[in-house]
Amino acid sequence: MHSHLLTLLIFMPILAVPLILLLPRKSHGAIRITAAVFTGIQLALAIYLCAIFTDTGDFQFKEKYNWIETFNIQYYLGIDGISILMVLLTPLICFLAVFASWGINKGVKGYFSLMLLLNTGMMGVFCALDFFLFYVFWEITLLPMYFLIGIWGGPRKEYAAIKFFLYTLVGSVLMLLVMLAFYFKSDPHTFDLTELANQYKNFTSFGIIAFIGLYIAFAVKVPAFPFHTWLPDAHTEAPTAISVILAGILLKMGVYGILRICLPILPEATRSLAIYLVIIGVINIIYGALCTMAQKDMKRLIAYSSISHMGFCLLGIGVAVSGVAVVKDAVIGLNGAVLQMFNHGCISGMLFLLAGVIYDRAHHRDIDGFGGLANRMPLYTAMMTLAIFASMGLPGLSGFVGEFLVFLGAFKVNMPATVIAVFGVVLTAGYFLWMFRRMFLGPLNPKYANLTEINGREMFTLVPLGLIVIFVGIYPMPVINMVNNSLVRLLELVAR
Amino acid sequence: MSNSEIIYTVIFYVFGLLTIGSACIVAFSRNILHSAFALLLTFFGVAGLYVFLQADFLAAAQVVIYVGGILVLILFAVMLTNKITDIHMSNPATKPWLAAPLVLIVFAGLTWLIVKTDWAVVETAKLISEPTVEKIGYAIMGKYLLPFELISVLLLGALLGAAYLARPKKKD
Amino acid sequence: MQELIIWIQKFVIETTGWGFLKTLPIELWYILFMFVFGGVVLGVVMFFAGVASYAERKVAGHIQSRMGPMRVGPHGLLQFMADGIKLVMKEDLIPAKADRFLFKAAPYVLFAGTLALFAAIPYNQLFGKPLAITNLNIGLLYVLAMSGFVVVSILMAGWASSNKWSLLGGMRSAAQIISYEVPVAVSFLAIIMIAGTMNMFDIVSMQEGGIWNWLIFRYPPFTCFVFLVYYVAAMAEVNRTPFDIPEAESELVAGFHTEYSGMRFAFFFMSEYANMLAVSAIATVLFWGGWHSVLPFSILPEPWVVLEGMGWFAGKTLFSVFLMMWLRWTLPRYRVDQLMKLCWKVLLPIAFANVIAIGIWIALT
Amino acid sequence: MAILQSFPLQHFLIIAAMLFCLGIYVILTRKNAVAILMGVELILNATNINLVALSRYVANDISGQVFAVFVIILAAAEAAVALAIIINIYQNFKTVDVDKTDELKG
Amino acid sequence: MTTYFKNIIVGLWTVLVGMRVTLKYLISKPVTVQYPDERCDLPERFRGMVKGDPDKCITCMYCVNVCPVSCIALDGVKSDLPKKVVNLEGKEIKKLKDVTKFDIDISRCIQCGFCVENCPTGAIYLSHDYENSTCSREDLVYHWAKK
Amino acid sequence: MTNYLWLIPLLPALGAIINLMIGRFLGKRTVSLLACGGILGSFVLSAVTFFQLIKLPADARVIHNVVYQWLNIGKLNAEVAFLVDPLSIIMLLVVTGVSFLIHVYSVGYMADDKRYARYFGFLNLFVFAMILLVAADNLLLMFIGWEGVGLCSYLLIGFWFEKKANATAGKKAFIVNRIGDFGFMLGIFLLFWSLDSVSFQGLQAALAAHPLSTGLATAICLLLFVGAAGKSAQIPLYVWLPDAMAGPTPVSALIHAATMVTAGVYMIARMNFLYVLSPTAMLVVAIVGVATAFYAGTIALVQNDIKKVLAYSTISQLGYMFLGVGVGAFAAGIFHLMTHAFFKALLFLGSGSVIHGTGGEQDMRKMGGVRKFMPITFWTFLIATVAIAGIPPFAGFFSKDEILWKTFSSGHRVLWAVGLAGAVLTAFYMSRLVFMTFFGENRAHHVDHHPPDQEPSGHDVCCDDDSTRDKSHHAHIHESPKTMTIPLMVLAVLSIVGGLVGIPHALKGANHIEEFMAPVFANSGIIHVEKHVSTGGHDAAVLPVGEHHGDTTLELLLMVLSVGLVLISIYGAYYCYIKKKDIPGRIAQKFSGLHKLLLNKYYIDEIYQQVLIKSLLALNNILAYKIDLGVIDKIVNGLGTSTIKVAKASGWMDKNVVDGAVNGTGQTVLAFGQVVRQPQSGRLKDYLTWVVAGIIMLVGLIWFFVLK
Repeated sequence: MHSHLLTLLIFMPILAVPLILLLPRKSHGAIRITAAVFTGIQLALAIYLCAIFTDTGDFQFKEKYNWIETFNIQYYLGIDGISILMVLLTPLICFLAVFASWGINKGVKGYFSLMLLLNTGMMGVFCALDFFLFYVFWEITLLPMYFLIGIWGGPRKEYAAIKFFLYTLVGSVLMLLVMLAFYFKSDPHTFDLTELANQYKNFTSFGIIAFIGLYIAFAVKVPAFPFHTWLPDAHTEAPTAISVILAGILLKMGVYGILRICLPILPEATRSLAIYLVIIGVINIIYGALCTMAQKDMKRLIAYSSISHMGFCLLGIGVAVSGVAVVKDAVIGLNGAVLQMFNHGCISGMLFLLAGVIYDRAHHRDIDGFGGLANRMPLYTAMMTLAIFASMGLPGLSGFVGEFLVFLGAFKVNMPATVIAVFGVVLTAGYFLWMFRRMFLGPLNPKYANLTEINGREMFTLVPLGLIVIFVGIYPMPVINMVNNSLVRLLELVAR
Repeated sequence: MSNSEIIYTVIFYVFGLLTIGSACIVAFSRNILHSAFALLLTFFGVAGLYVFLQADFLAAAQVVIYVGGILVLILFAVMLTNKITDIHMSNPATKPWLAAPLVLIVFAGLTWLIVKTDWAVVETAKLISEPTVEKIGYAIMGKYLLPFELISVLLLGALLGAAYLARPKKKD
Repeated sequence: MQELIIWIQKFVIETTGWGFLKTLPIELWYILFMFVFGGVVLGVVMFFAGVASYAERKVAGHIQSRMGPMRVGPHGLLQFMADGIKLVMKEDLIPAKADRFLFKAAPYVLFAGTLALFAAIPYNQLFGKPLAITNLNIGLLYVLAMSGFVVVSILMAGWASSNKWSLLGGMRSAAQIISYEVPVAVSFLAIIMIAGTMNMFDIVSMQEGGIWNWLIFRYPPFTCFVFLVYYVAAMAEVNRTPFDIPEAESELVAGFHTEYSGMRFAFFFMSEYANMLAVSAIATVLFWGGWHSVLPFSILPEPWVVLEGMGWFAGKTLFSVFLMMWLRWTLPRYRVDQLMKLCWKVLLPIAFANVIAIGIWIALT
Repeated sequence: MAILQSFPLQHFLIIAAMLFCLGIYVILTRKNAVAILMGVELILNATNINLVALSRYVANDISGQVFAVFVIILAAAEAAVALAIIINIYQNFKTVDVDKTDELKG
Repeated sequence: MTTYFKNIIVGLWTVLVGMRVTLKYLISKPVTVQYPDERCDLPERFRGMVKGDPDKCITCMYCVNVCPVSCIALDGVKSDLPKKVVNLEGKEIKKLKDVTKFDIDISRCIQCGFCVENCPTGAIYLSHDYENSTCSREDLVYHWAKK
Repeated sequence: MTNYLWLIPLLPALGAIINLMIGRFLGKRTVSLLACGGILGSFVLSAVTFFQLIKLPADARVIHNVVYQWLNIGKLNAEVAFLVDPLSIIMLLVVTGVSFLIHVYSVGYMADDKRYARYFGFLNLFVFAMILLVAADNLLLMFIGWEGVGLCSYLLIGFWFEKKANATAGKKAFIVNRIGDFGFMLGIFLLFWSLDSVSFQGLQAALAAHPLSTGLATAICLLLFVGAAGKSAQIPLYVWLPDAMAGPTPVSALIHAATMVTAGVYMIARMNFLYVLSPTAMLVVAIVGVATAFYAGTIALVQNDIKKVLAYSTISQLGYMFLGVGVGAFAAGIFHLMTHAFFKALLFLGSGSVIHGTGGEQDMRKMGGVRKFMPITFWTFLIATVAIAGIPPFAGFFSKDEILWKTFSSGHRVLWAVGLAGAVLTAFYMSRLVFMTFFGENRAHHVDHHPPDQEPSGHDVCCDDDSTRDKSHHAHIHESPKTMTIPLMVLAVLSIVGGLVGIPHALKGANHIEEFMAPVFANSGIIHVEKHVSTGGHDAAVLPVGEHHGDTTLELLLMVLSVGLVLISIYGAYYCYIKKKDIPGRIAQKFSGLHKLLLNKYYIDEIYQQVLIKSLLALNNILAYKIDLGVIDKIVNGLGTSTIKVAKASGWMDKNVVDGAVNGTGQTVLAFGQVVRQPQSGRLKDYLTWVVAGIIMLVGLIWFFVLK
């Protein structure tokens, strides 16, 4: 079983798709339960995987089969510390997303099928060790997302979906080009990521261009300034569960791609361009935070805050890479970045779930349209408080650990950038508290005097994330132990 | 020719004329509804001819199926495919100058053939007359079982096909 | 048949003493007989139609706690005469846009078709011979064929009226009759299986000797079901409530005969009652033992047993007619889809189930 | 039976031939698809007459009638399908004029 | 499937029930009467045609004023020899005027009975008369005043 | 022996968790028992620890308890560990003790609040965070507590969040604290990268190993001080504290008087070994402290809201503490911190009692004569006032005078003078407060008709909008219940005797507290001496404490001076507010500009609002709508449309040029086909005609050729 654990993990959700398609269109309950059961099994497998995973810095649970022999394309899976957190997070978020989609009544069959397909694609991206396979899974995520936003989205869903699609497609094309360049420059021709990393010298001639191409592909997903404008639209229009997946996992694919592909294969280019990563990360943080403050729509606000928070990941990577030669413990920043990926997945997931909860009840997300909800929905307010304080980086909650490590790592390498970035934390507190004040505190808007409290199902989606947030906040070592060695090794590769 | 033969002959020709005459109305009437109703008479005439051929079951079946089934279908089709309130449904003929000679040639050829052929008719004494229902039943269930089953399947298929074709189309 | 004609021929020649009549071919006698008998049947049917219309109104009135016709004659007994005179005297209107020929032809065709049904029905037996216009050995098939004939004439009337209500009524009627012909045919099939013949006289003959020999009680309960299916379908075929969709006055004014008036309307009217009578007669023949008594023996002595038979036949038939009237004033009208559903989803499966069950029973015994 | 002696086979055949020719004429001249179908029915009837007559006079057995029954059944099936097609054509073309339904035209 | 058979059985059963009901009515006595020949008894307070009695009328105009459809026309002249009229309480009151016009338009009357309630002498009353059809509309205006 | 140290923070944490999670379903009794019990447990444990510590030899008075490893990457090694030494044990005792009293007080004060359990949950959480802050072994853990108290402060200030002002005040407090934390975090980073450690002991060791350059030390210290200024409400980050009075009064007493705001002072005292390396930073601390003390005092002079006066008084007193630590008198600063915790808590609780008794009234102009109705409150309040004013032998006198003396003796004469002026101001405004509130006749009714002209808008903070209290707005003024008065009395006692632990040597006292804490600061002193020696010639800006045993005469003189000034000041207040009540009004009219300036707190809030917030929001809008939607999206959309245009152009080319050629060829063929296709009409009948004709011909041919 261990030898095929990853394959099982990846394809578990897609097993449910034919089952769901066979179910009668009207039996919504059965479809949802099927989806929940299969994602639940996947989650259980992922937890088991994490339990037996120990970070050695090397790839584990490897599966390697020839796929298209002519082009030396392999079905090559494996995980290390960089991916393990995402491999855990993806089924978790997807599992919770199934429950968050319980209210979907339009085209239930298609919705869940697409969601499960998306799940498979994302899992594949995090497990693939063959560039071609990676690319295939990468593209698999694109289409379901497009439809999920475009069909089940809000009023401007078409615009948002197309914007998302175009941005991502441009990135994909660039990635494809770089991938082919790697393939033809490698000797023997291969898509194997580990092999490509070994042959990094072959790519130095066009390293900068390749890095920029890959970077754009990944930056669109992150999303890094100035490729970020699709995100607020996509988030705003997407249904709750899709926003959760989008923020929780899809954005991480960009950062993951940089870590998995750019860093080991293009060490030299990465090193020379790391300073720009830092700059863009800082721009993301500050720019995103400032933009967030101007938002009036709750989901848009959270979306922009995601942009701001993903900036920490970029900053962490940038400083770790640029500091790899000079600073002894550059890995701290990288740890922070990876942890921030995981934390942001949980926290933004919570935030979007919470936004969905209020949207389900009030049917709008206009921040100024609410007021005094704390009185009416204390439990909901408590969860929201937890989420926003975690997002603000309150010590003792997970957000702090990631951000703190990023800053700590960054400070030595690039002090001005760090100072500006730390100021982002102040802004974060500003916009979240402002939003909190406007929505939850103050006199109760009489329009929402009969708003119902968050229900059991919604709590069920929130509590696991909340527990993770608290646990990682007060005891982050287990998580760090899972990733640290791999990151150290990654930096060794970068330092070559 | 005995008296009864005369009567039979008269009746026969009445039926023959009925058949041909109504068939002519079918062919030449400019009103398709008239054609359809004339077809009723044609079928009746043919049923009568069957009676003369001592095929009583066939005669009844002819009326049941042709009149009760096919003709009603045709009438329905006519009424469904025309503006039904228009009483004078024109049914114009095209190129009769082309069709008429052809048909006449065919008819001439056939007549010539019928007249010229030396039909190996069985002797009239041997022409037995008895109820045919039972015999047809045995023939269908015995000798012609396979064609019968095939035709059943065909009928079923046609039924389903027709129902499929005629079902109301879903509005997109 | 032949013997009956010969007997009549002999009787006529003997009583009149006109020997030359013998020279006429038997077929001519036959034709003459048919005309006479047909005339008798026509008269009876017309008379019956009148009486039935009166009876129907009386029954309706009493069921609704009213009196019904009371003015013309004692207890309104002559009402039907008055109606008939009125209808005959009434102006015969033809719509301007109507197809005149078909418009005129339709009631006659319909009436002819209905009347043709009576040709095959054996009313009684005379010296062991059937008293019928013709004793067809494909009698049941003939009955079916003739009821199909009715459809065409109804369509003719509906279309020729050049009135959309008439046309719709006609088309509904046609659809209904064609549909309900199927359960009727299948119930006939069950009878044919039991009797082994399509000859109606033979079928009646089988049922001699008491009520328990009637076909309705032959293979209980299947034959009862067969009867039920037949009876329901037959009611639908004659467009009687609860199956009077084609005439649904609240929707279609009066269906295919909306535009008719005067004598032509009278023909439609009569043909409905004639049809009722025919259907009832067929029910009597097929299920209720025809002219046979309830008891295994006849009450009246030999020559008068014919009268007794007539009485039984008429009684049973009229009871059936009364039953139809009774049902009419009991049940509301079906909707079109319910009607079709009843036919195809209820009657037909039951009829087939009956056929299969009876077939198995016959095979087993 | 006696009546068969009264008139020869050829009479039936001639009547059948006339019916047949009228049927062909209908098919060749009529524009209306339903009318064409009527012509087909005429032709089928003519065939049936031939079948029954020849089986009665020449073969003197029942097979001709059996086949006539088959033909009738076929006719019913054909009519049903054809009319369904015609109604479909009507729905698509708003006409049953076969000259106007010439999408196949090259 | 069970519901299918149940429906059939229930359908048959309900038909039988209905037939029993109709049969009961068929053999029971009809409730209608042959109207011109027999008539139903009218209830005591039946409101038929409004009639006037000019002898009792004291021309107080109450009825005219109270009539919601204005179907009463009343007029009187001072009488030469005043009469006495017994009112509803049994007292005598003077009748000072002679009624010259006492018209009631039955086609407009709605039989509300207000005039009757207000009449102090019972000069106007609701009869049991209901066969009011006439050949012309003018005939529906009843002139109760003596000419 | 050290095993139960972790229990001290855990007990309140448990109380908080239980009260927050299931408090709603528990009775009020259970909730209060849980909350108070937890704190009492902590206090008892702290006391036990204190005695353990006492037993140890003076040099080894350190108890260290590692719970688990929190972060460990590379050199970064942060543990969840607790460090108890004389400094932190005093803080612990003060925190747990005062907290316990305030908890008890809250039981009465919050008795009819609908969110009772939540209140105590937050309160317990706060105490937990505060203990974490105080007992932390490293900067990171301290930061957790640091932020934790900020969070609780936010939650508690906005506890009655239905009122928008309260919620806004909480938000303001948190954000201003965040700005401070911004500096604090940067300080931690700088410290970590400089010394490769975050734990205090590790830092001390590293410092001993290789000393920092003065510049770096100054930078670190100033950054840390930004954090301290934020938390302890010093210029320029003090703005949140007056607003924070929006919270329930016990909260103000606990958080904004006794515990949280002192965190900054504590932190600097804790980092004394670092601060002594940077005289500049020390000087900045001292200057900011004394400036704050004076500045806040001036504002407090004219405030009419009883809690606002106390708030500015708190800011002012905190300034004194910073002055103390800034001049190197760490022990004196902590001493003042302790006494201040007693009497300021008492003042706040007393004012809460008054507010409670008068039915939610906070405006002093509407009070008066409360003395008669609330004797216990009055007497305790009076004791606290005397203590804060600095009248011997009450607690405040010793601590404040210690600071002033240390300032004076370290050579900062100007700072001393300003500090003394601040002390005079303190005496004046506190007396004013007492006279206005407790003396004279009740002015509740006739002041009511005056328009609230002088109350600046936007800062009208009235904490009690609880309907039950609102109803009895002008009801009979009554004494508070026992649960409220008993803590008052306990605190009063402490305010009286609290100062006795630090009677200076000049008064023949032992100054136990300074002695007790000496080991903590001794270390810094040594380093400083070394540094001092090494740098040589440097002005004796900071001198090790405890070396000034001489100059007792001067010290006594200064004491007499300050006490005299304070007494004069009190009499002035008495004269103005009891004897000649028209004087304040006349003064206000005469210096109307200054009065208005003071009343509006120098317009600092407005300046912040206008300059910082407005411009920030404008920037946000520009970025979010102009740049994001206007520029980036425009570019993306423009790219899209231009692609379409290019596609259209190429489509046109295709259609007209390329297709033209192709079509030309095609049309030729087509024309030919047109001719050929004529027989193929597509009409069924035509075909049938051809078929019939063909058959006829075929039959004819067959007949002709075959049969013939």
